[in-house]
Amino acid sequence: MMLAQFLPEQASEFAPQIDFLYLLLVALTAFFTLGIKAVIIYFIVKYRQGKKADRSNPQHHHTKLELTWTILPTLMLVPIFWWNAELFINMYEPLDVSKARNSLEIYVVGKQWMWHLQHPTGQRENNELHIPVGRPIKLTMIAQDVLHSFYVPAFRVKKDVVPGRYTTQWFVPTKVGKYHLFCAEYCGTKHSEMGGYVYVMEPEDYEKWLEDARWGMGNFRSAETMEAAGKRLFTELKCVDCHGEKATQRVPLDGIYGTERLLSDGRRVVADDEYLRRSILDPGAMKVAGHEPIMPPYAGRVLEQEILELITYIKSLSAKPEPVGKPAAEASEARGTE
Amino acid sequence: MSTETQEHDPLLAHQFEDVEQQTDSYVLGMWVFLVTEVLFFGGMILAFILYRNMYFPAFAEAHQKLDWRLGGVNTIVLLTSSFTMAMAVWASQKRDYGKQLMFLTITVLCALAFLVIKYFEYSAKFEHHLVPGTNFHFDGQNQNGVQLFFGLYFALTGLHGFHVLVGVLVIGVLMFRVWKLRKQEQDYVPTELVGLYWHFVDIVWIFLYPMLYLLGGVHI
Amino acid sequence: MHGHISSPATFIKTFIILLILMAVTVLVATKDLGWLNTPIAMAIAICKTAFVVLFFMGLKYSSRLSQVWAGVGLLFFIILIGLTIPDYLTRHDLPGWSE
Amino acid sequence: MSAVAEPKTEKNYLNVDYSIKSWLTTLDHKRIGILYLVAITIFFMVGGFMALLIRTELATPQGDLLSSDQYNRAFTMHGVVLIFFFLLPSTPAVLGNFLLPIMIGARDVAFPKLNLASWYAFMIGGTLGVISLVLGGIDTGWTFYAPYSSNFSNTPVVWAIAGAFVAGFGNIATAVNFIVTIHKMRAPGLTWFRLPLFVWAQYATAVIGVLGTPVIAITIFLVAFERLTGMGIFDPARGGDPILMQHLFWFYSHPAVYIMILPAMGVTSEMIAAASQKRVFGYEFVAFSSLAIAIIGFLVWGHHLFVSGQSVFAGLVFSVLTFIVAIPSAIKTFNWVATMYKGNLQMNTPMFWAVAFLGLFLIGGLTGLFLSSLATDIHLHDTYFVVAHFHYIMVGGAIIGFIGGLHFWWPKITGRMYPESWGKAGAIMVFTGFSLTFLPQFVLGQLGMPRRYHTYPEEFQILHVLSTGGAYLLGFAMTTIIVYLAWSAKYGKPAPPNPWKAKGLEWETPSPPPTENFTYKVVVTEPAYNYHKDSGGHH
Repeated sequence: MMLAQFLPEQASEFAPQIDFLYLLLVALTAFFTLGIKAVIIYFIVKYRQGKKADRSNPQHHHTKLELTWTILPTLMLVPIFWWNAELFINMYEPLDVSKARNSLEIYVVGKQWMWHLQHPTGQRENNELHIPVGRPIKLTMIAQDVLHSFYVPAFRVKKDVVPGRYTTQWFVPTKVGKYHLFCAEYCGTKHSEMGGYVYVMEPEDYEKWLEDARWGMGNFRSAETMEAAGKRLFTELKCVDCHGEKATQRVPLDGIYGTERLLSDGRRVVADDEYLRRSILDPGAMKVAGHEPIMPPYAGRVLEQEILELITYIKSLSAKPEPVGKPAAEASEARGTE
Repeated sequence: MSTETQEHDPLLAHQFEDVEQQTDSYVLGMWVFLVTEVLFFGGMILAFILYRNMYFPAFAEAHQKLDWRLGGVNTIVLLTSSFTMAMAVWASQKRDYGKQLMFLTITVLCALAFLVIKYFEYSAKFEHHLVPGTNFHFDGQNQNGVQLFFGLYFALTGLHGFHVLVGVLVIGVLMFRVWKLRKQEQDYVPTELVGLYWHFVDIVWIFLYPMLYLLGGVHI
Repeated sequence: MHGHISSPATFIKTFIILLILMAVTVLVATKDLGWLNTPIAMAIAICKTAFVVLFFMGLKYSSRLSQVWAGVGLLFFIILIGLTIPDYLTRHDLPGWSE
Repeated sequence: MSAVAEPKTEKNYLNVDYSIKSWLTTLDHKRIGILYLVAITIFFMVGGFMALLIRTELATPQGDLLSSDQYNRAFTMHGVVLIFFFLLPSTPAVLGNFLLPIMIGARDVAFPKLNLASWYAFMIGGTLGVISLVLGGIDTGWTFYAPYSSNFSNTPVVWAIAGAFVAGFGNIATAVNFIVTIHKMRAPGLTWFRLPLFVWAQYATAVIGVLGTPVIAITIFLVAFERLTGMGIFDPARGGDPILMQHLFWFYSHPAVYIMILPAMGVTSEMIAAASQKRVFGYEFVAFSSLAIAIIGFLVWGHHLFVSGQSVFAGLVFSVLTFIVAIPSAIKTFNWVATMYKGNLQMNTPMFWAVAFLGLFLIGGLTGLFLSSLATDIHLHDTYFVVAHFHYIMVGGAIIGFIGGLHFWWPKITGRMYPESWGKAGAIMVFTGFSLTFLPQFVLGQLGMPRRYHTYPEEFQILHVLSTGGAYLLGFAMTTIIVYLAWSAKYGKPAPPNPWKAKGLEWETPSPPPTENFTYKVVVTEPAYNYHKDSGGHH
């Protein structure tokens, strides 16, 4: 019970693991702090000026002792580093791919001073996030203006939300409830008001919420999935003129997601969300070898959430046909030898 | 006080015991100062390396907007000034103040020539709207990268140019001093220190020239 | 040690070498050597710097202390670059997600 | 003035000339140290006032005292003023300037004019900082993170940056001066391993100053440049990378923490040796750990970027390196404690401060492990845990070390003793007030309270109220100390040359020292802290 007051609620798979490490470090800190302070007080009492004490043969150095208190703490730090590293990697680049595959992907746009969140099925929320319990959640996040940081203490997760670049984080909520959502990176006047709540729900409640949210927000676009919205934008922004199926001299986007692309400057880049985003905004910087540099930069012409919708659509073009790995690799191979 | 019991050398400042200690201190101080300068430029060079990698096509395109011939002339000018500066230090050590003044004059003239050429380069960039900011204009796909290149170009060459300007002033003061004291025996250390600084300014340009003018390839 | 006076001949030789290197770096830049252009240009710049530092600045004859400090400057510049660049090289490396 | 008969004939650095002009044009390192002391005390009071404003606001969850903009400016100016204009110059520029030449038996630093120029650079920088304050204060946080600082903030950011930039060159000049002084100006016989540990710490500090400061100078220069011209070096909207700004910023600003703490560690070594009447245990280990901290300290900056979007691989590398830098601090701590073993402990005021330093620095250092650990850092990053951690280092370590050193050398600096019982009471009050302010903040951080928040959820209020109460006690204690020290500089009991029976060259010259520091030629024939062989001194 005492402990509970010093720890926030544990509502994700990470929480108990991080708390274990935290408490281990607390124990270590307490041991050294109290131990050394006890020794200091003991010395002060024993060797205080005027007190009778054995002060013969005072030593000034002792190499073995020095080595002991150098090497022992070093050794102690090795397992601590190890446990931490494992957790850290799992949080940002999960080694367990199966979990990552089956995750629910939520898109986060941070702006002064609110969080804008979108579910793949199209539902949008501001400063509130509804998620089902027990399912891995992947957040793909970007900021529209300055740095922000998406922080949910009960999940023990935090990652900066950076303008110009996607950052991701991943967690599995384990406990139904309502938890604080904070912005942890200073972002200006209303930094402390940039937050809200995360609601972890039973899966069936979540399904019900999705249904309500779809029709209940009074926003017809909520009825659209992200993919559909992306497809609509694809036409509205004239992407179809060159990338659409009917385009003359078509540059197809089918199947490119996740493949390696050879750029005109000789670099190889995996076509991930980040790559697609940059290709839309600043095509010159991401020019693929063998293509004419005719695509106009879209920087300043699309909103961050629209880019996310476009990316979802482009991804869907890759999800349909055959197993992704093989032909894609061959395709990039072919481009490489061009 | 112990200093007064020693014979008082007019070239020796009160805090030092002897001229050797004084000379060593000044030279070491200058080297340590130059280390800070290395890191001062180093921060920007790091930014240049990273952005060049991120926006390689844009940087290659932007390189072409610079005139490698003007940059080359400036390199030769600065190398020459570095050489005459080294000679000035030599003359100073030989206590040949006439030669020293001559070499310093050439050095200053080279420095001024460098600044004049730089001025022409800058004004061409202003004319072509290649100065980052609201007036920046560049046709083509790579606006962001090109603007970054010119941002770094102006920051790097601007700071370097500032160092050249400071060099001109310092050498000017040194020349005045040497001329004023030409009848007396002088300490060569001030000249050596100015020389170290000036060679450092030259080294910065030795890196800036290929980085900014050449790495996109040049066409004769 | 200090007090060493280099002869003008050394300076003239150094100056000529620097001019030659300058010509070489321009010549190399006219040829497209692919990825080799950058390392060659930088290697030449480092050579030129070495000549300026060792002879014009007389580091070759300076005290050990000045030599150490010059080395420290170089070392920390390398640390600055060497620990920042790996971050950029590994930024897009997101194995779990890119599948 | 006291009526106690002081030999009027004895000239010292204080009574050679009383005119203001003689102070403002002085080349005497001791007087320059005093100039710094006066200047940074003023900045300390400004920054401390900001701290009390912040804490008062945070006593309630609502933002009722300050508006959110005012609050943001208050905490930014608190950080900018205290870091750039108080902590960075504190121990090096005040105690270092005053003591370093005396401790190595020199008449002055190597470049006295440069030394005075450093002070003027500092004052110009400080003035620019004050101008930014008068213009309304800036709201970027002391870290100046782009793109907020470069493109979004509507406050006079460029003034504050110019201030930090110019003051930075003052720091560089001081550092160059100290490095050359330590290398070249040591008295005959004073080999490196006979140097007091305070000098080693100053050397390590100066190395950091020389290598790091130019990088932050160029970084904030680029931020200002971007603000003024609209070019986008760190602005993602124009293709720049804001994380590069953080890399460059922390390349200096992490080692800068060691600029603050290393000299305080040096002070602690001196105080513990003198109070224990013993040679510092493991002298070589303590000396080398200063250098190790200075050098390894440059390899760890990325731990500020674990959650900022830096790559996972870089995070792993920086975490390992950060764990390594913890070791030399641990070595120092163990050696200080071992120094007390079989000592003859005088429990005087400096020792009170040294013990306070040890107690708080231990916690500060060990809580650093929570933040260098990758996983726990994710949760604690940018929360009050971090705020508490670095205040333990900067206040519990650096400022307490500085104030302790000020007491220890006060007799030497002013020629007068401070009131002993007030000194002890001051140490106890600072320790209590500080702990009350910042211990609750560790808990707040672990509970998830983010930093730089103007308003907060109600469940955090109890801990915030405790913290605010502690801050008032701390403020009262600091005020008391400033008052009694200032009082004693004029009315205190005259001090003997060596009130602590300490070893070290500074204790062999009169208090206050004469302008030339020594009236005889200094030759050193014995190791540092030679408490056990009663040799005839240094004549």
